[in-house]
Amino acid sequence: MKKELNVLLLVVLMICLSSSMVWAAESTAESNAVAIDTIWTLMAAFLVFFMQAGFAMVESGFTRAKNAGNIIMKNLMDFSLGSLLYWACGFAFMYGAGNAFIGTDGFFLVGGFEHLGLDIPLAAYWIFQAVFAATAATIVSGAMAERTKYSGYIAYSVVITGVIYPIVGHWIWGGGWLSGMVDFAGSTVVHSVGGWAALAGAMVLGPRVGKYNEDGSINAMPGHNLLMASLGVFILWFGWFGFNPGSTVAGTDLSIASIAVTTNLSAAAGATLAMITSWWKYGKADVSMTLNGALAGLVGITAGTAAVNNVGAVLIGALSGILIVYAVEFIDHLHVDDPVGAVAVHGVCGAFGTLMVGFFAIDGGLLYGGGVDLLITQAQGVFATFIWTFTTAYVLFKAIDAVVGLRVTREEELEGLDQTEHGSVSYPDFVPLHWKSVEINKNE
Amino acid sequence: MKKELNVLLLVVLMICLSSSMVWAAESTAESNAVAIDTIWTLMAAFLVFFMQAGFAMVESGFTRAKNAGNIIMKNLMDFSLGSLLYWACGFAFMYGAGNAFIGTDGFFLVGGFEHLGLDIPLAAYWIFQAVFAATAATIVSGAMAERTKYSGYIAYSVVITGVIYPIVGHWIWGGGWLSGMVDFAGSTVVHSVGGWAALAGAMVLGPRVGKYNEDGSINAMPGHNLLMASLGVFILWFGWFGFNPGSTVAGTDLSIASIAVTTNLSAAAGATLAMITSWWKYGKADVSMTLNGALAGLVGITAGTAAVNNVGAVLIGALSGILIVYAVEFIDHLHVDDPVGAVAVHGVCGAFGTLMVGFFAIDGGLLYGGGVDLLITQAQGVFATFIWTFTTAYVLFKAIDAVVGLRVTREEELEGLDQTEHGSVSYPDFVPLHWKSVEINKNE
Amino acid sequence: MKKELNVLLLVVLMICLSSSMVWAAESTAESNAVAIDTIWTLMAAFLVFFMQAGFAMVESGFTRAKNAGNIIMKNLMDFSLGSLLYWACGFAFMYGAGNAFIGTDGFFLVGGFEHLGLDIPLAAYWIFQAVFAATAATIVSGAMAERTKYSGYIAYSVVITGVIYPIVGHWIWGGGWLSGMVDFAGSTVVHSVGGWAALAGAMVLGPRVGKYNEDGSINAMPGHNLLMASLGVFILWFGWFGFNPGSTVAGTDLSIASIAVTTNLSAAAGATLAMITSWWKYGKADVSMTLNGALAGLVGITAGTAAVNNVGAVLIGALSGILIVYAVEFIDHLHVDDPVGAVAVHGVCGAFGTLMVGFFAIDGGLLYGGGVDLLITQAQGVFATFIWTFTTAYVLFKAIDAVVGLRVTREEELEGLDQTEHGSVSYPDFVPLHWKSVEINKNE
Amino acid sequence: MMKKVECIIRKSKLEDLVVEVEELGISGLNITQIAGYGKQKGKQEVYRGVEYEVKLKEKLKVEMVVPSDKVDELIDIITDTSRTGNVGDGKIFVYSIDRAVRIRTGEEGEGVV
Amino acid sequence: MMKKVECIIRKSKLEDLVVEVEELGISGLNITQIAGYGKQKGKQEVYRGVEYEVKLKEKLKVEMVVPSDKVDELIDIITDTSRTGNVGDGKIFVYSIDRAVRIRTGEEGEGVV
Amino acid sequence: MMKKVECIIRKSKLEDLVVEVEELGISGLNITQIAGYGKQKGKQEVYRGVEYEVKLKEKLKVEMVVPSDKVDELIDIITDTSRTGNVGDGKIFVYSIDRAVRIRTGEEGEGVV
Ligand SMILES: Nc1ncnc2c1ncn2[C@@H]1O[C@H](COP(=O)(O)OP(=O)(O)O)[C@@H](O)[C@H]1O
Ligand SMILES: Nc1ncnc2c1ncn2[C@@H]1O[C@H](COP(=O)(O)OP(=O)(O)O)[C@@H](O)[C@H]1O
Ligand SMILES: Nc1ncnc2c1ncn2[C@@H]1O[C@H](COP(=O)(O)OP(=O)(O)O)[C@@H](O)[C@H]1O
Repeated sequence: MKKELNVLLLVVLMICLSSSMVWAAESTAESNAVAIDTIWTLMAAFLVFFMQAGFAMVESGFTRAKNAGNIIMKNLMDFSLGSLLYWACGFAFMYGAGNAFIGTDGFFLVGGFEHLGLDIPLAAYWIFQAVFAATAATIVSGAMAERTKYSGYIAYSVVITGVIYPIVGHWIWGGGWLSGMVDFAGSTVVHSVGGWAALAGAMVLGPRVGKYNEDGSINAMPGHNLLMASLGVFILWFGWFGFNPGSTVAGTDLSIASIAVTTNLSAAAGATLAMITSWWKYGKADVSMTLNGALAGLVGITAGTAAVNNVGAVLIGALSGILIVYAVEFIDHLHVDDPVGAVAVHGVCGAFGTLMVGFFAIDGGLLYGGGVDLLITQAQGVFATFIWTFTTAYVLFKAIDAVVGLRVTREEELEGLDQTEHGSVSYPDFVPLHWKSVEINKNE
Repeated sequence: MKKELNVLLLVVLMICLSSSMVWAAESTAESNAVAIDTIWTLMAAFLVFFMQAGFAMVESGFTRAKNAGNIIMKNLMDFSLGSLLYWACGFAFMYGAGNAFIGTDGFFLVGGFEHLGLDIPLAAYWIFQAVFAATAATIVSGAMAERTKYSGYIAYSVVITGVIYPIVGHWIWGGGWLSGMVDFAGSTVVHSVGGWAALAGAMVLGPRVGKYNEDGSINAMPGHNLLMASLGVFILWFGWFGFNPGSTVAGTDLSIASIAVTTNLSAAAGATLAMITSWWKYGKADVSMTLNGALAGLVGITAGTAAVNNVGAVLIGALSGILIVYAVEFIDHLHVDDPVGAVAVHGVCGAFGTLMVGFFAIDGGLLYGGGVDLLITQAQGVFATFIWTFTTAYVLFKAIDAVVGLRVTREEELEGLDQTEHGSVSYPDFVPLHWKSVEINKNE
Repeated sequence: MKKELNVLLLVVLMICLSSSMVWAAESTAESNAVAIDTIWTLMAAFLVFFMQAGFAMVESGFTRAKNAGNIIMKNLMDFSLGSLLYWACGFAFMYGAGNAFIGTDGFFLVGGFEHLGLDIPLAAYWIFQAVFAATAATIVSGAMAERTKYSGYIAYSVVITGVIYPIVGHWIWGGGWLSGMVDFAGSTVVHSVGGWAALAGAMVLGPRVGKYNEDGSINAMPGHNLLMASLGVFILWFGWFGFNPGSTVAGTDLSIASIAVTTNLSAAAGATLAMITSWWKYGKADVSMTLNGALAGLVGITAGTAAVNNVGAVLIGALSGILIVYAVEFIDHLHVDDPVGAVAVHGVCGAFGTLMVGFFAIDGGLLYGGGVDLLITQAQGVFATFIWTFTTAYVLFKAIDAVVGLRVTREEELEGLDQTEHGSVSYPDFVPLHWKSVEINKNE
Repeated sequence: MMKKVECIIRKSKLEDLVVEVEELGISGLNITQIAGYGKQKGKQEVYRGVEYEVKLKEKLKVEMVVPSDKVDELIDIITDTSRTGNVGDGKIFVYSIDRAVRIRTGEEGEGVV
Repeated sequence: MMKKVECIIRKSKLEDLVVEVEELGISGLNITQIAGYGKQKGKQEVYRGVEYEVKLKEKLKVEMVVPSDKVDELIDIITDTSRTGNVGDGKIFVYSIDRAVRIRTGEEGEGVV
Repeated sequence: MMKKVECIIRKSKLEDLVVEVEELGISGLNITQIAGYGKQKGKQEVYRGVEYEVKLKEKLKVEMVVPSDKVDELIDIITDTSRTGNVGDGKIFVYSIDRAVRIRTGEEGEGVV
């Protein structure tokens, strides 16, 4: 009864409202193909949404107990404000009709998107893109953890999802001036943008109190819950099966299967090689590096997941897994304090993975006789994205710092942001103390 | 080999057993459409199942460490006993042929369900409905947390999934006397039923020891793990993408895309506005209120998710997000002790969202020139559901209290239900003490 | 632009590369059916992948805080190394053309797999099989928790996914000599293999320090985080909806719906009966046993999920739920120290469930007048799998013990593997101490 | 002269104790979580079919430094508020203190507490 | 003769204190997490709309057993490093010790610390 | 007269100690988790490529109030059961107690412990 009524009501609604939608009362091969593409895109979007939980767990697991609630709030707002902003203007900037630099039409999803040539409903395409936008924003949260003023962070989050990310997206995916590069699911568009914004944020903020000593030596600040961090990594890996294979936005495109496989192999190789590298370098197989290694493999393959074969995927993953260990150390030695390794994972491995497409793409890759053209295109895109994102984010963070303030006070930081920014603690029944992380070796 | 054999074997089985199933050896557009609808319904059901994990995490995260195991047990049994009961009789009461009040045929799924006019297998429809039924039951667990006798709770759980919920379901979704109202995915059928039963339960039980002082002032009892609570909220949001879009029980119905979008926008607006409201009221952006805000947005949009447009969804979510802050406080000031805010989130926002359809429905809503008819129908349904659920649940809890006892002793409550009801503690390696929640200000 | 370019590029790629793939520019009923089967198989594979997170949470939740990071590493490597190994040789041994004992063709997925008669892309089939292989490996991790040398474990993990599991898989699913038995989704192939290897591992390793007293009495070593364990169980249950219904590798096979229902009913019955049994035996409803009971029901139904009806499923689940309580105790009384109950859940209930198909199969089951033929075939498969797995695993563990060493020293074990094997602790902000698990009653 | 009065009490008795103690005019104290071992019989618990006795009980140690003349009164208050009459109620120990200093001001002596 | 110097300090002061104390030649100490209750006003916190005052503050108790002649100096160091001037800085208490033994060697007396 | 014997021991030594102590007829004790800092070299640990030394070691503080005449014997038992011979074994400190009260009964003196 009710269902039928609703369906009827909806049919009417759909016909009135939807512009870009194929609809048929009677099932045909065409209508079925559209339905298949739609449910595929939606399921993939749901999986990518779930990555928000993964990010929240990884970031809070890799930081201290006294800031867990603050991480939650930042991630939740990245997605909540991000969804609203991406609806209001982000999607228009990215996919609206416009010029080679920016889209200028389609705010609030009102306007024509025929040029996208979608078979699936615009709503399905939008939600898939919206969860991507929120991912880029969330990446930054980890690098700025444990010392950022909540209000300042909110200001940043609004701008990246509403403006910075959509513009890069327009360049590469929205028909802009970098459309020639191969960045299938966003090693550059999503991850590098997040990673470079994270770099700018961590630089403007400065390191956490007690992270670097006067003599330049580094103190470790172990994350408070590796089990949660590992759960986060599993959730992210799970979500990546929406991120990469879903980027076909078509379930009838059977390459989704091989994309799933290259994604998985690269992640597996990334985790394995990061584990081995840390074992070799530090004498023990490091848990948090191995977790980062899996993410490195995932980020690395994201650009070329549909363009490389299995061997290429394993190699890209393996190299990303090795790279991440050195990149995390390198950034730390620059005294850029990135508690969760976001710059290394998303920025460095994202750029690396995008470049690797120039080598490993079956069609056009250097190693497959395709010459250096693709490689140059890729490098150009990587470079342009870096310049754009780092510059705008840096300016943005400086501006926020000047206006509302970007960093909490030293006392607030020592007390913990949960208490000072949100008025509550995340684990009131337990007594968190950083015995393991108390550094008694300064000045000695 | 084995697969083929199995498939063959299954074909035979299917032909013998299934009554309501379309089957074709050769693929046709029709058979494909049925397959698409089936996999959509199943994937949605799996997502909704996963919400059980979300509820368990939210509820235990928002309560104290000494009762975490008890919450797990209640949620696990809500779903396990619920599945068995809904198979035995719940589904028959809800969707079986019968009268305007109750279904009377189809116990143990034996009997005719042709009147449902399903194209998908009955089994697919059943499992989708079963996970909904369990959701209604689980909502109550949170409101009754930290003081309910386990055996008493089990008794309640059996009755709500087996009888109370199916009857409301029959009225609104099963062809009963409230079929006219628009409650697409169950703001009323599922959430309000859970919320009002929770209200009855919390009232009959009385508040936790130490919650309210003699002078009427209120003590805070902070939840023991906000990180787990936030994970729970992310899982619930993820699961809601099965809950709402899945309620088409058809993947070929392309409105699933716009439903996913309204669901997401409302949740985003709910979280954002609850965050802002708490910031404004308490001076700090409250973590647990913001988490509740996301849920409020989700519950609020559930009735109208297929009937409103994006602007409507954002408004419903935003209003729900504001409402939740006041509703939680209001219920607390009534001295109804609801540790997780279940009554406010599911009861109040469920009812509110259902009413809002009367305003925001594109077709029939007051704001779109549809007059007050729909609004009145909605109000009628909200009211009838409240009366029925609150009354039956209240009587039920009183009866349980008289027969097996509903509440543990004061000593058991202080010791924690994990210890006294289940003989083990959830975190033996840590030493939970409620320093933060110890209230030393009584009588001073 | 970019998407279209990619799609074009991919079409070309697909045509060149894929052997077993149906591809069509124009949608037809056949091409749609293939797409439906592909997305179903992939989504199911993703769900099964997510079970890795479930295993990690269950196993670490049921063990002590000082070993949580080690569990994470083992599970992550089971999947990462497992994926690579299964790509290199496991899949070839299992599904490659060969003899009744082992496949001998198709290493690195290179070679002909036409004999599988797949309609979906080989890549989709491979990833579904790969996540199964990793599951078998991961099961063992729990039984060997808290005392195994990391390097020794890695050595084992490589061999089981690369050789031991694929060979059993070949026998039963790959066209080998046990093809006649009904093991739809792997009660025997996956779970018993994992369970019996776990048994061999736990036996070779010996019990944890302090587990059994000189007088033969047993000490309890409670798991450190029941909330995480319960989350793990919910994730596993969720993943099982990919495991069982996904094993059709066809979304157009509508039996997926009834498979989902039998899976769910059995799990529900398993949890319920384990809860009741523990209540009856110990006077209180035991949390960890109930969690194990849900898993027991899931493992038990896996063989017969497509062959039994709902009543059969409920009975198999209920019996598995009762059995698990006794099996856990029995194994403990043999002084085989299995911290998480992996042998009981996966080994015993896997074998039990496989045998039950001989009774409950609608087609061929003893109780449905099918005689004892099927039962005998099932028993034969159960027995052969036990002999093969237990023997090879036992020899393997002994060999590893001799070469690299299988067990850490007593001091390392007391200190915790996180510290000694990985150089970090999982909860540095909290102070884990085993007050509850300190046993002061020895010698008294 | 000052004394440290240290008492081991049940967790559930803390709130009452603090309220009463404050009325006596003792404005500060310290609480430590401890595991106590005593005559109190551990509860027989069951974990996965294995019975075990938990002999260590979670208790609280409350320390109060007070002028000597308040000790008697304080002991009365503690025994009054913390007694249930069952084994496991806890103990009170009194120690002598040589010096007491308030860090904030550097002042010493009875004024400190 | 030896004394036990016990001080209650803010969590954030631990590192400085340990570094200074070591320079004095005191090579060992013990740290315990405690909940302190004192004049320090609890922060007004809000949880889900309910205001509540957290009267118990997390503090650290640091215990050092030292030869009597070092006590004065040690007290100076503690007050110096741990003072912020705000209520809640904490206290120092000094106790007499009868005996001290090093478990590793069994030796007794001042050499132990 | 009664004494408090307080010992700092390694976590792994607790069980043995309690068993032995009980044989001596001492029926109660308290255990506190502490972070010890001493001569014991911290293990060099590595977290994400950063080497760091953990100077604070998790130790247990065990407190037993006993009649004076049992102190010597008790010290022997502690050193016996808790010695490994490596740096970090811990210390024993003995204090005088002025009074001891059993909360349950209100009784005072040696019968209390
Ligand atoms: N000799 C002792 N020294 C220090 N603490 C003790 C001693 N005896 C008992 N306690 C503490 O007092 C608590 C209660 O003691 P117990 O003997 O169980 O009961 P009661 O105090 O009622 O006689 C113990 O849990 C322990 O913390
Ligand atoms: N009488 C006391 N006995 C034991 N500890 C005390 C006493 N008074 C205060 N303390 C401890 O000292 C801490 C600081 O005391 P407080 O009165 O808040 O500030 P201040 O020391 O600056 O005067 C308290 O949190 C408590 O731990
Ligand atoms: N002066 C001291 N005062 C209080 N506790 C001490 C002192 N010196 C050492 N300790 C405690 O004893 C423990 C062991 O001391 P350490 O010097 O490392 O080895 P050892 O006791 O074998 O000489 C330390 O971790 C600390 O807890």
